[in-house]
Amino acid sequence: MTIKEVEQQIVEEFSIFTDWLDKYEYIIELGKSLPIINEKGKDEKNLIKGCQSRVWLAADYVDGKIYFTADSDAIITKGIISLLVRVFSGRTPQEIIDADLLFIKEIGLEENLSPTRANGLLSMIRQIKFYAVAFAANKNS
Amino acid sequence: MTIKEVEQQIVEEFSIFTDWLDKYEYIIELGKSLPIINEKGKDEKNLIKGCQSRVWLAADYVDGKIYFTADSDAIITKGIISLLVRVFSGRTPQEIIDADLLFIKEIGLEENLSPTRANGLLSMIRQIKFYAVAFAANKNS
Amino acid sequence: MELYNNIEKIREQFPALTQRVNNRELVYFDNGATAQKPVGVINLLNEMNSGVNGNIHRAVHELSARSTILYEGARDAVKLFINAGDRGEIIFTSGTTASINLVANSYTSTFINKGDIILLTEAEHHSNLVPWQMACSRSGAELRFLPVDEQGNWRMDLLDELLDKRVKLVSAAHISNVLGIINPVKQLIDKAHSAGAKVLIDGAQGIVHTEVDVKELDCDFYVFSGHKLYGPTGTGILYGKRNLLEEMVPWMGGGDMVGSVSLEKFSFAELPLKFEAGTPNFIGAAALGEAIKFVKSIDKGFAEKHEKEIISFITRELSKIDGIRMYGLGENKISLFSFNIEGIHPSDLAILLNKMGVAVRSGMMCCEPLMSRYGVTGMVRASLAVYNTMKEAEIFIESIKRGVRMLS
Amino acid sequence: MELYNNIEKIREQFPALTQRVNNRELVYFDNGATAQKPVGVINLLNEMNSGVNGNIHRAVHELSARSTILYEGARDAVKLFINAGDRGEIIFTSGTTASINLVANSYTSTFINKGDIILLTEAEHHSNLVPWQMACSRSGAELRFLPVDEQGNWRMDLLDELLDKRVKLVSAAHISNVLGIINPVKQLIDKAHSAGAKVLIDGAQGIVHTEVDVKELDCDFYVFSGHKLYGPTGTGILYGKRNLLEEMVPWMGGGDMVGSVSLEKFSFAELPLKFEAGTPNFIGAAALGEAIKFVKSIDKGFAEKHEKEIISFITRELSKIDGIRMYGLGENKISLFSFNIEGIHPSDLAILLNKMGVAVRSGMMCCEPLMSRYGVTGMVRASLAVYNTMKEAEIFIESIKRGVRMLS
Ligand SMILES: Cc1ncc(COP(=O)(O)O)c(C=O)c1O
Ligand SMILES: Cc1ncc(COP(=O)(O)O)c(C=O)c1O
Repeated sequence: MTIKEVEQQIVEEFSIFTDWLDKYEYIIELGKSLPIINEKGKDEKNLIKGCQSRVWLAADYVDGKIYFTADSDAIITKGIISLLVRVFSGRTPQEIIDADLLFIKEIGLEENLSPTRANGLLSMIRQIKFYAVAFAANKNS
Repeated sequence: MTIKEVEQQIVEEFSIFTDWLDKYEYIIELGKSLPIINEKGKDEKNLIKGCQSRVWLAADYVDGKIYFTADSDAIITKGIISLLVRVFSGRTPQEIIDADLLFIKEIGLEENLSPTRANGLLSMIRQIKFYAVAFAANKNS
Repeated sequence: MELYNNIEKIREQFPALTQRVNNRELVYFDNGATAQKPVGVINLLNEMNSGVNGNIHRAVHELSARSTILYEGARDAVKLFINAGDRGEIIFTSGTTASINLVANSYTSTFINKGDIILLTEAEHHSNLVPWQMACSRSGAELRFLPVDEQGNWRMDLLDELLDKRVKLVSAAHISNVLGIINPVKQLIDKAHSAGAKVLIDGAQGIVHTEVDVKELDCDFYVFSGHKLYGPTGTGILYGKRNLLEEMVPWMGGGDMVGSVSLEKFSFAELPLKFEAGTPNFIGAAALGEAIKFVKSIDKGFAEKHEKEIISFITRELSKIDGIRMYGLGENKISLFSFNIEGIHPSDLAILLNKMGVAVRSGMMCCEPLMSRYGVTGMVRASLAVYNTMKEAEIFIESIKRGVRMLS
Repeated sequence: MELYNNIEKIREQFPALTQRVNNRELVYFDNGATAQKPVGVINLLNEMNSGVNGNIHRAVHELSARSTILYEGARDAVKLFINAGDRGEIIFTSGTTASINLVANSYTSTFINKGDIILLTEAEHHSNLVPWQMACSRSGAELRFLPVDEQGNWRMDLLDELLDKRVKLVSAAHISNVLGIINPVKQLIDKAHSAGAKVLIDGAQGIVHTEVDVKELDCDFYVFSGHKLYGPTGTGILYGKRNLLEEMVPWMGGGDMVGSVSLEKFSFAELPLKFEAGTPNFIGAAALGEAIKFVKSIDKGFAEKHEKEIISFITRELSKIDGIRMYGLGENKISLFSFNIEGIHPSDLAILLNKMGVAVRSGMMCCEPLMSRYGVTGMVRASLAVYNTMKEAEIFIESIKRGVRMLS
């Protein structure tokens, strides 16, 4: 599946929720699921600090694809992270560079990405894109 | 005449002017009249500095009365000063301390005393009152 | 003047309070961060922005005169409001942070030397901590801290010991923005003065929730922001005792703060202009006068009773919640509540509350050292203002319960 | 977007311009001091003051998010407006004076040492002089001045000589608020850079009357105020090159400018927040974005032609007046006219003009050294904005003639 297709899939999953309550309950469920990063990935160098919640993001580059694992101490943040990892992990750098992430808005979670949400999510997406650019440059050099 | 009476006299003089033009022309005439301070009174120590125009004020205390002489480099300021000197000069400290100066408003020149009019007039009145307080204190001690 | 003693009449003056957020009626409980503004403030801002607008002090035209009168009138209003000695003691700044930085530069450069100590408390806002850290690194002075106990109260028992001869300046919040306790500042000031130290009181919260009389307090400096006192953003006050302000060298240079200027040197203007370099936020400052008018229009007895009722309701209801830990407990509380609930991240709860129309603050609240003191990385804070109602308090409690259910 | 190329359409946006003053239609010619504000600015201020109001950056609730988006959006607007490299280079301050003081402290503390020279011109506003005098008395650096000639033009012939190796920083006005000449800043910047000096451009007037491209200018700092650019009081901008801002130590400490904080020390936040301590004037800053929208909505060709016509009319008519002495003459003039008339005190003339509804500035205009240079204690200044008309220019000229008659 392409990034667009996974995004579309997520949008469909969310389309069954008629109000924010159900939506956030689902996000919270996602956040409660198994950790998406192993303990040694949760070190300082992978930490993205927001004012409010912390986010850890690790990236492995294997056979031209980037594999992300991530975590957060806040459960809603973690739930959203799990969606991002689902979309981005196992992609080539170029796919990631080209992605627009409109699905976050479509499923009605954009408020979590506003610049005031000092939850590290926005920085995390920036970091994901940064990894992609770095690995792409690396490959070309 | 008491201070109040002189003020009343000035208010009457101004009552013949129906618009600002005549009033200011009169003030300008007053400003153009003979100097109301002699040259040696115009030294640094008598200078009251405004942003815009400068005012000199000298005070002599003779037989329980204060005699003011004053000048300004701006003619409208000088015209208004001449009214103030007419009201205040030759008065006892107590008379000056008690004066309220409402006549300036009554004759419609209060705009020249607004705190923004950095013409030294407001500082001059403060200085006149200060002299009165100082001479009064001196007398009592 | 008739005083307001009816919450509906007070609320009517705040257009912000009638808005809906996320399809709910807004419950605005983030007043400690910034307050909403009454129509008196909004209207004056509007009027001035629409034309009663000329740069102050220096021109002889009408608009300049009118702006100046409003600006200087607001200064008089502030002077009366906090009972300062004269208008030269009231300096307009851009906010609490700017006021503190002014003192932390201007006062320390003359009066604080290497080896001197500046005493703060463990509970200060970053704005009353970082400027002093910077001042110390410039001057070679050192910081010392008065601790708070588990409840959040100042350890007054340690004060005598901490206030030794080396302490030259004390700077402390009247009310902490996290703990919400009205601190015993009068006692602090008296003891500090006995020990020969000057005192700055950070009144960012204190000015909103207590009646401040700087003469009675006898503090050397008192600072606050307009935007937390129902006034405009970008306004603030530094009150300082005249004799200290007279001796201090200005922090900023520029237009309006000078006496005379040559290419080589300049002399200062008289107080208060000496500390007001450049075109000030004269429209904002003028409207701060309106904010003070609003505050004075409230029946103090009514406001106090109203606040007490809400405090006791919220305290009681919050303490029923399983696993809750509240910070800042005591008799002298304002309607500000910081807490954590076991197993729940503050930002998760704040996000859900927002979805329910309830605006609260979560995170470190610019008090990272205090967070460390309590071993947490954040808290949830609800901070109320004079216009908040018991009904809103009930919605707040219900919303928390619902949020906790969702997150557990 | 359709651009405005019609003066009436432009004026319609300014409620201030329709007022009467002293029973006359207002002719507002004191724009160099502060400008009137268009409805876009007034409305956004109103909207935010009425409810789109939550403290920025730190809370997760809706009002905070909306305020933050407006605040950060205005930063983007400023970045585009002056063509900065990235948004981290745009620092919100409270005004030009604050921006200059920031650099005069933060830059000099790291980069200017005893024996270094800071080069200014003879024609600087006090706000671009006094902060450097203060910086010199702290650092032991010295000031040096580029003179202006009788006409008010920079003595560029002396520049090479003045720009020796000791000069580390140059600070000069893009356009003097007294002379109204668009200075050859590009040339100055290039020469200063060749000589190894950094350059700050005081754009308080320049931003209003020229199109500023900081990349093309290649200046190291560019500063201006919101209130002269049709925006709110209490707002200002410091543009700085990223590499310099990165190396500079912040001037003010407080909330929002920190990375992390302990009782002992703190780390800085990333640019631009590093230089924005405390709650900024976020409502004002957001509305500055609207002011820029207004400026961009004007057809540049139209504005230029309109300004040229008025300049040539006023110049011609003024020079016919007996005993007039005009300051600041040359090709590259903006619509700003400073002058004296023999035997007439500037404040007398300004008072009479005010009575006739014409608002001008008189006095030293915060440029005392330049007054001394010309041997005067004051001038009269008429400074126009994009909304002023030829008709107003005619009234202005007639009013001067009448005032002169009265005073002669
Ligand atoms: C050239 C120049 N520089 C600096 C300033 C100071 O600007 P502000 O008072 O807005 O800080 C002004 C405004 O008077 C100016 O015209
Ligand atoms: C106790 C305290 N001090 C200082 C500040 C800083 O105020 P401002 O951000 O308005 O400068 C605040 C506001 O958050 C505060 O609550």
